[in-house]
Amino acid sequence: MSAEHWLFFFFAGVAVLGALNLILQRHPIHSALSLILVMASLAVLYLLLGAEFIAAIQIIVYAGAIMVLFVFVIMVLNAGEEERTSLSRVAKFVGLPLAAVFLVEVCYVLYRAWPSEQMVVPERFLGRTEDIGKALYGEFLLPFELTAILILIALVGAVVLAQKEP
Amino acid sequence: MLDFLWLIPALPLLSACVLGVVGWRLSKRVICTLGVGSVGLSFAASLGMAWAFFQLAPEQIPIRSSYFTWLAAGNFQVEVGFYLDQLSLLMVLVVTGVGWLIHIYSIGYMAHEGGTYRFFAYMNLFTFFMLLLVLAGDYALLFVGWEGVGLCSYLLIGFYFLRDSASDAGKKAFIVNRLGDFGFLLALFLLFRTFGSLDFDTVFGRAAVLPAESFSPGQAGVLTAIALLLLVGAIGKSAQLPLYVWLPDAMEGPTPVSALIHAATMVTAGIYMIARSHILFAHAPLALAAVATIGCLTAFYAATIGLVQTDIKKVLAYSTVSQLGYMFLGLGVGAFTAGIFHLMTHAFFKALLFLAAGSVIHAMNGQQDIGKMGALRRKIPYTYWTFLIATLAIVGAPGFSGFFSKDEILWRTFETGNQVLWLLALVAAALTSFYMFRLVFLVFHGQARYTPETARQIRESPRVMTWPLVALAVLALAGGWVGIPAALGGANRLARFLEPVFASSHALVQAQGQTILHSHEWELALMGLTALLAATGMGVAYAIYILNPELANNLAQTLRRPYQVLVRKYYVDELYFAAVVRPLHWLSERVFWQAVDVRIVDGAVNATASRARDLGRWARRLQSGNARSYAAWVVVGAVVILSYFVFS
Amino acid sequence: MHVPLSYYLILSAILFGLGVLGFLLKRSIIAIFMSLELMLNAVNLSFVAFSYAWQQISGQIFVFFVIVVAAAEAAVGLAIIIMIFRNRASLNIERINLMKL
Amino acid sequence: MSEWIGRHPELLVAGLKAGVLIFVLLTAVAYMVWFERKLIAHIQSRWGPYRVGPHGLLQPLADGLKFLFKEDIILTNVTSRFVYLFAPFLSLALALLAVAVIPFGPEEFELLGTRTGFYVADINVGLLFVLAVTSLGVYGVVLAGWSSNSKYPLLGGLRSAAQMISYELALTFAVVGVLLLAGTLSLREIVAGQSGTWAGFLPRWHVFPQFVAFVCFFVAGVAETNRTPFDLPEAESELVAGFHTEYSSLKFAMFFMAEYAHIITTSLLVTILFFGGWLSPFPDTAAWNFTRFLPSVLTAVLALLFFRDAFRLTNQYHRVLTFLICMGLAGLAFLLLHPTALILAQGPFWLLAKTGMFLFVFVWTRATLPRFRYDQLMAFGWKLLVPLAVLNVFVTSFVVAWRAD
Repeated sequence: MSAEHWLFFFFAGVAVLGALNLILQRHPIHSALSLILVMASLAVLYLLLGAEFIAAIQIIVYAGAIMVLFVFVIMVLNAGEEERTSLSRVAKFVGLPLAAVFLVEVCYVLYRAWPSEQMVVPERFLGRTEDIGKALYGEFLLPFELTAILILIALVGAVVLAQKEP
Repeated sequence: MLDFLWLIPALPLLSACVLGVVGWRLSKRVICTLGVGSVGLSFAASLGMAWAFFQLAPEQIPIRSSYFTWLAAGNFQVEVGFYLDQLSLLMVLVVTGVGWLIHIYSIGYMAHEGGTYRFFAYMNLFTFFMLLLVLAGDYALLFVGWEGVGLCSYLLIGFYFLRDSASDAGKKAFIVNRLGDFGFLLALFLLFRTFGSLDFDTVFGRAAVLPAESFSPGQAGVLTAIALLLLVGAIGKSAQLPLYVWLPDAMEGPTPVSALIHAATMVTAGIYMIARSHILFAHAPLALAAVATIGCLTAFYAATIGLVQTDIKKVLAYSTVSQLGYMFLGLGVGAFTAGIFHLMTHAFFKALLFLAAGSVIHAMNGQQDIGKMGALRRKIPYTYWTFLIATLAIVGAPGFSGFFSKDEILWRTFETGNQVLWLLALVAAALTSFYMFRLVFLVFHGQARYTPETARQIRESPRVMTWPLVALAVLALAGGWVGIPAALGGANRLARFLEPVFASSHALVQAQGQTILHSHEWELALMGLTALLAATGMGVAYAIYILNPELANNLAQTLRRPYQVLVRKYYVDELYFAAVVRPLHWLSERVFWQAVDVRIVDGAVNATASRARDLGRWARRLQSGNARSYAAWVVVGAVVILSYFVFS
Repeated sequence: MHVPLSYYLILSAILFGLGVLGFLLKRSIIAIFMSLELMLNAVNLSFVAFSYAWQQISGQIFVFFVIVVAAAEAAVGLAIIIMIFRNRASLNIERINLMKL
Repeated sequence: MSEWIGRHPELLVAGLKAGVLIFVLLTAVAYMVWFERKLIAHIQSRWGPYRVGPHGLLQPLADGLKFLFKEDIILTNVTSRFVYLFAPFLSLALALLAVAVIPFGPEEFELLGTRTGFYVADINVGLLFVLAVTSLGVYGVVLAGWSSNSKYPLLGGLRSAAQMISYELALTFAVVGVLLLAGTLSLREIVAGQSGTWAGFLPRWHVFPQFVAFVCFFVAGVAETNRTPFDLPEAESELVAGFHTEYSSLKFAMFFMAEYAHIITTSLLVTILFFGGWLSPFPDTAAWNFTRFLPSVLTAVLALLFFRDAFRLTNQYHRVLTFLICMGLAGLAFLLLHPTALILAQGPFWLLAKTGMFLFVFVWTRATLPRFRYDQLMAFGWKLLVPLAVLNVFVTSFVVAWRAD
């Protein structure tokens, strides 16, 4: 067991536990916190995978902005514990088993497609910031601009939606 | 010059489109100018064509001008192309010329009617289709014109569509024509199947080389079948027995319409078509005989009905039917030239008759019952004299146009040894003169049978109406002089003009028919006989309707039964109603509607609908509106797709 | 001794499955929205893993785009949620099964 | 375990450095409070704390003890007990975490057989790391305010959430300007990039070309730390104590320390980004060589001051204490004359000196400026700072592009 194994298994476990907690917790805030936990541990895994910029972005944007919005909304709406209604039998009796099946299938496919010979060597960093910057402003320039426009639209949309009716 | 052949039909079509689309916002003056001017121009164009045509050397005729390919399906090819030979040239001249006069007349006649733009749009459209019909270079295009004139006739018969009788008559004409067109279509199919084309040249070229088929129905071949089917079409269009019933009712339309369509041009389309396919008929003696027989019977039959009709236009309608019968007779005995000759003259005098009658009706403001007329001679002199000339022409008074054409038909009938037909036609001629003069006397002579205040309103029609009458009168008088037979020292120019077209068939028919006593003396004698009979008919009419008018009623009393039969037109309409219409009604209502439509068709549709509704009722549960359920369905789909990829 | 790549992928699969479970199980719209984000994150992880596997930057670019789009989505989605709460006074998705108010 | 650590000495070193740093930082935080109180007192022509120890130098210890012994009130009707307890830890942890990547000096030295330098972690996206951690900083405040289940904290939390997110934008945009010049995200390289001088005397610090960015960054930093004039989340006159109204004793202390740690971090960042970090303001030439002795000289001067106090003060304990401090400082001054120490001390000395200057500015503003109104705050952030920063980014990028070719 090398340090990487420790790190991977520790943060993978944290991520999975956080995700489970997200589902099990009945209060939105707790779910949000556990999701933030998942994101943080994912950021560490990104670092292990050599994607330091993505890791930073993950924290700054996801944990630092998006989730703050979530928490903010939860606070504004003062959302309490969710009530345990079960009006959708389909979700319970069809969805859940099939979701499990789905999970198994995906794992099977992935394991078949990626035998455990392929190792992750932390020294091979490729997600250096300048590489990503070059790619973004070179090859992916158009999508980048488009996402900018998308953001603008979303901004306007959010403002229009959330403003109080005059 | 002849390159602009297309101009002739194009002009009326153009003005028809203009009038039809924007006519409602044009002033009456513009409408009339457009409607009449277009036909006039196309008449001028056809005159120019004729002039150019006469310059041509015989081997350049006929002229074929193909414009574009209309249909191309496999080896079935239809060229939109025109075919100008002597026959079609004659038809074009008649159609445009007479049509033009009638258009002019219509200006006055329709002056006080509404919807002038509709009227002229239809009339121009009709002219276009008629010209298309006579200029067509193959059967397909001819059929287009054929159907087009049928459509226009329907539209114009039902011109006063607020009158039920008018619209019914329009429908009747349309439906009865369908029966004939059905035969025509079958003929076309058969033609294509036999000759692989509908083009005149191809068809006639291939038909000419075939041997003439035998007379006996047993061995009659495909040509006979084709000819007979064509005959069915002609019967429908030209109102022969047994499909003549629509024509009398067609008199519901405005009188110029009756003159143009139901006297001069459209109803002669059948004759033209038979004449056009003379080669086929010449090769099918049986069909030819059928043509002759039907024509003769129709001539006689319609004449008898004409005897007792009291509606001025109905009388003329029946006389039209009977005259068409004469033309059929002429064609049937192989005297195609004679048939066409009579077609031409008939176009002149019958159009004149109708127009004059129209002018009478116009003067009597709408009154059509000859029983309520009389002594109009002084009041409307133009009308009277023109009507008289036309009458003389139709009864075949010597020197008048009808005389030559009718006598040629009769003579050729006799000559080709169809004595029975000849006799029948002769009697019909006598009857014709009787009912025509009955008409003249009842309308213009004797004492007035209308109230004085009506009398005061009676006026001669305006010039725009009377001048066409005069022009047509001249034609009715002199139109026949182009065909003065050799027997009278004439040089039958028309016959020689048309000879190139019909030469082959004439020869063929001559070869078949045994010609007895072929001499001018006999011809002259027969002419005298017909003239004598015509005079007799006139005399009888004079005796009955002028000398002692009550005699008519006494006759009607004494011969009540046959009189009734004639008045009721042999109960043919009733017969058709009982034999055709009623069963059809029953079939449609009980079987097709209540059984087939309601049970099967609607049943199937409703069943589909209700199955769909049940399905929807079941599938509605998916759309519970519960997002979690939707998510579950999404998962289901994902699992299915993924499993497909995993296990395949 | 390094960590096999497939571990990362399977981890992302597990996270994705958990996200699906959350989507199916949670009642509060916000929680469902969060499970959605969880799925996105799982996908991101696999993206990064693949981009590592093939030593190609584009995978991380995609993650970048996913994050950006997720931000936009969160903005609009939360605005919608606020609207819903205003009109329904409830965040329970099962109480919001009518498409009209 | 132990032999595993033996195989990985770098972990031990990192742990060691982290411990030292945290100790230093917490001490600094404690004495930051003392500094603030003293300074404000003098600005308001008061004495400030002077009872506990000479010049009240022991006041921080007293405060710490006081916090420890205060009753630790744990509310029972909190919205979420876990969050309520978790929030203060979070904010303090994050505040301390940000310092981990701050380099204090250029030199490297051997420690337990591993080469290392004046930093806990030198990651080449250090700046991003700092930004990430600060962006997480908002959670502590928000969660605390929300979980207290009370009006004022909730309002405070909402306010601070909005405020921090808004000003984080300006902060980041201001940093972008520097990034364009430095072309790297590693703090060490950013500092190294500022070495040298313009025209022989003016140091190549980013503050000169990036003055606008510096202003934006500093103002936004002040706002990020919820200090006056941006201290609406804890506006005493409106919200009692804002988001930490319902916290007492040690948990309150955590928020308190977190805030001051934030202040220090921000000052450090400003120094590193705009003021050349550990670089000496004097040109690196023989003529200015004597400036290398400034650390020890200043320490000696300080020692002399304390020496004088040792006689002026009346309280016996204070005299003794002051004398001891004077001795210690004098020893330090002599130690700094040792060649190695001389070299090693340069970086930290200058860095801390500049940072101290900014700490002074922090306190100064608090002592002078009034508080914003909420709408003014938002308008200022969105309508002035952000556009200014963006404009700066535009101009800078144009200039950089123009200089590139």
